[in-house]
Amino acid sequence: MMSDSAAFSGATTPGGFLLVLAVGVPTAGMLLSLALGGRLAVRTALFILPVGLGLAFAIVIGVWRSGGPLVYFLGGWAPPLGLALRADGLSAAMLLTTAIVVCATGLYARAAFPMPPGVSEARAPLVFWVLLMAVWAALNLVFLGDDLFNLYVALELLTFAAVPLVCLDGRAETLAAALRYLLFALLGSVLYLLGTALLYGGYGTLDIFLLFGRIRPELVAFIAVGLMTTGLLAKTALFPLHLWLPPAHAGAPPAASAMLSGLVVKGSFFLVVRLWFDVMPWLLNQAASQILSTLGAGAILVGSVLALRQARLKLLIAYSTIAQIGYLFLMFPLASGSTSAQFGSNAALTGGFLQAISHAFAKAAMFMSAGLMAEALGHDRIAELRGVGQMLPVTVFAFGAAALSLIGLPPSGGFVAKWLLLTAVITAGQWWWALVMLVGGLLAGGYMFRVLARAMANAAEPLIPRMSVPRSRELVALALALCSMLLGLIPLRAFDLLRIGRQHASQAIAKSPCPISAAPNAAFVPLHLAGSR
Amino acid sequence: MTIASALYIGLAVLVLALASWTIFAQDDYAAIVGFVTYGLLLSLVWVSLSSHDIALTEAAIGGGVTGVLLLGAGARLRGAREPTGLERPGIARRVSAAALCTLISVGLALTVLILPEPAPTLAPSATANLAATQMGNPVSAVLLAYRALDTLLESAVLPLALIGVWSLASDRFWGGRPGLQYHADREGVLAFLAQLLSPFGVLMGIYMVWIGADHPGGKFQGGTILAAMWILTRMAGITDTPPISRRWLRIVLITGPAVFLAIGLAGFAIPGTFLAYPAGFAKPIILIIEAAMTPSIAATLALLLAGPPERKPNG
Amino acid sequence: MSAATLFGVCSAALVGLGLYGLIIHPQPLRKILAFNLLGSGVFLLFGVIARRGAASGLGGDPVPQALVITGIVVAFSATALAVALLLRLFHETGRTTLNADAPKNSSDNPPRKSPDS
Amino acid sequence: MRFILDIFTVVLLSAGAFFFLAGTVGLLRFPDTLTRLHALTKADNLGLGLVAIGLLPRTGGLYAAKLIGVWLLVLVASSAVSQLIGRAARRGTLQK
Repeated sequence: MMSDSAAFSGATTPGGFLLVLAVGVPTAGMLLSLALGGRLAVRTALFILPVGLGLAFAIVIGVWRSGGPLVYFLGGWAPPLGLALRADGLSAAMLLTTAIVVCATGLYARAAFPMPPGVSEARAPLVFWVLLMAVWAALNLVFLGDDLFNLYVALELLTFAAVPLVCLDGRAETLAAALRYLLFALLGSVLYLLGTALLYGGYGTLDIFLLFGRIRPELVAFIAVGLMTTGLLAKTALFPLHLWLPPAHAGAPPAASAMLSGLVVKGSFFLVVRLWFDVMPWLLNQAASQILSTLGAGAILVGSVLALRQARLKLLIAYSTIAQIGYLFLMFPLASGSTSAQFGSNAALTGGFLQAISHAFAKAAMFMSAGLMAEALGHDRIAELRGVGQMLPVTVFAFGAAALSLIGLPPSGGFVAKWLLLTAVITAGQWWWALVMLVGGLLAGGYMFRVLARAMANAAEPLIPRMSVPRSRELVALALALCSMLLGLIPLRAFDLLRIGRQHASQAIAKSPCPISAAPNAAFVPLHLAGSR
Repeated sequence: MTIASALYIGLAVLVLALASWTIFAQDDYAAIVGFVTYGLLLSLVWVSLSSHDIALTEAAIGGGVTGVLLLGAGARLRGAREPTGLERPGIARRVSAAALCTLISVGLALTVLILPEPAPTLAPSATANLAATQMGNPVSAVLLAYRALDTLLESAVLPLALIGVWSLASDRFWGGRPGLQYHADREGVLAFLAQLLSPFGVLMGIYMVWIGADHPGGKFQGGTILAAMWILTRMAGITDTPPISRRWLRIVLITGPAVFLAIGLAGFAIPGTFLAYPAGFAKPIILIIEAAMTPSIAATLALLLAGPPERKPNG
Repeated sequence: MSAATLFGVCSAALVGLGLYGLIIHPQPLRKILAFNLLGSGVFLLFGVIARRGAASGLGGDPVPQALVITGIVVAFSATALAVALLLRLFHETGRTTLNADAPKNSSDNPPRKSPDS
Repeated sequence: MRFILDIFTVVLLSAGAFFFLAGTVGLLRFPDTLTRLHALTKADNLGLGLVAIGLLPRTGGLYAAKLIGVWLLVLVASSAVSQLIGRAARRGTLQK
């Protein structure tokens, strides 16, 4: 055991305590909100928001400055006996994304879920604010956890926090959607747990970093990763396990949908990446990775076509989530690359994560603006959106900006993400994925145009909003949409962040036991030199 | 074949038979009863795998409280219409599902049979570090020292699930008492049983928490027994669930995780690490955590069982 | 055949049974039961792995044993949430099934107010 | 002495097992709730009691007290539950 501990790269690093706080602060917020109740619950949550945002920034800066992962051994017990938290570049980026979206959701929801006057406490607001904190704590743990069972607990926390958000309005349809979501999610976690058991039985540790050193390509590992991946895909709603998503995401209140669609599905996606890229990177060279991207391609096509056929705005956005999740899985076979393992892996992984992050901002912005339109119009039927552009110009502009990013038009985060994925496609010589991306982009353009064309059209007579929409809420949606756009303007060099703390894994891809062309692998091809900008 | 292995085989056959009953029985209620029996037999399986801590947990939570929960649900759903022919899966679906599941079972069984020998284990390092935790029960040491974060989060999962259950109340009952009211005869048999049994139960629950540090037992098992006693007295009409808006109730619910988190954070100061206990004080601190968590666990379990508020706050 | 091997095979069978029930039963209540069965199969597998790792005078590896205790409590919470959802759904609609077909395509949905806060 | 105690244990345990078996057969075979209940109480009270007494010589002190305690608690619980089931059966609120 001692040799393992010694091999573990370093012990607790300076700044590691930030990781504990990133999980602990929202957890404390959740408990306090529940205990205080009423107006104090809302105030507690609003107080926690900036603190958590500051912590996320601090972690990003810490990872960037040190150039390596931040690690914390809990209770001073080293894995495999103890648990560790670890933030590499991927975790840091996801933490910051989550913090921004959660804070925006909090600001947006202040008007949607205030404690009503005259009563000390009402159901929906209390539940919303407590669960907002819980979703945040669970996601942070998903991004920071380094132990597969600890991550199981995080996944369950995430499920328990997400499901009640779906049926917050208590209508029969949303209750059915929530129950279906819960059953899918539970099946997913139990399959994940089954794989975890096999890995422990085979290798005697659940720590990701230690497993990476011990795991070998053999039956136990294959069955375990197969079960775990299937379980996680059910939670991520990758085609064909996507049936639960549209009614759940479309039925939830807009503030909740923004989190569910933008963030929650990314939690289980993140764990798939951890498994395939960090625990057994050699798997990426196998045919198995083609299965994942085939499912991804199926999701892009099916999701987009179904989105085109929706009559209601929120359902359209939900189906578009299914399509956009598909892009995330295209990166798996590309990451191994056929000519230059290093570069292929970097471009694909960076592209995939940029897609995840820009989708988080864009989708949250989209659900928020759709919510505002529905509030003002009293419905969200796409056919009757005419005139909403005059009534709520800022909202429609936010929706349009987010749509640009989803379609992948420049200048936007979505564009850079898809461009990086295309680069990886070409490097890897797997041109057929480029075709899928092209068709997906056209379809996305089609369904977004359907909405925008109607929304921008002038109504015969100016519409009168049913409810006044406060400008502050419109601005929150706009800010998120702009975040998604701005990602496209950041110099690519900044995305080197995503590679911090991953050198061990990319070397393993190159030294994979499976035959890949043995290109002399230049130890380091900086992304910003390889890219054309 | 030794007597022991004959017993094990008999036990395995019984467990599988009851599991099949649970899945294939026509009547929902019969399936649930099958499941409860299955849970009790499963705790015997845990004993034969020398996992006494789990045997207690399985009997208390897996079979016991889950059983009560499902029986209650079955009773309230009774009289619902049966699924129509369209909703029942067709023969093709059944066959393909059966084929898939058989495949998975066989693959899993094969994997279990070829697991490496000798098995990798953390038992040596768990015992080697036991002295530092001042505990005698290695399972408790894992739960409260080595993997304390798991337990801390799990204690946060419980109130979270409870909020989820409460969120299903209808708005007008928010703040009210969970569950239906039991109008029981105070002179009746149930009241007699509740009055006679609950002191023993409370004693046993506390005892189980107390010995948990050194012997099989602990806060989850003990907390479940306490919860069961509360449920019993509630069914007898002696006690009632408190309105969920009560501040004291909320505080009881979060005390466990909050104390655990606070002690964890205090670890930053002494001895300098989150969730580490100062040398020499590990045992008293762990006992404080257990003592704080037990009422929270008991209350949360009992309220999870009671369901969302169904009565007006003042009713 | 040792107890660990025997119950290892048993746990594989339980997983298969639970999965089958979860797939084919149309009623959520039966799905919840099947989920619990599936979960207990997984926990049993952990127990078997713990038993195989018996060393240093312990009857089993305490780490997987502790994981199972955590897992059982989490599974109970999940069951409680699912049951509460099911009962509320039944209360609202009188239905005890989820229609198994794909989610209603909105194009044939009657227009209605969107669920907004 | 040891031998006599062993015989004592074996005899009482066998008798206990017999009552459990008889009770179970009765539970499965008897026609209605009340007669089934009758069969069940044999297993619960008599069977368990015999097993507990049979095991007494093998333990001592606190453990013996615990064994007796288990039996007494089961007696109390099963008699109360039987009452409840019987009452429900008379009111006809049970299935079948």
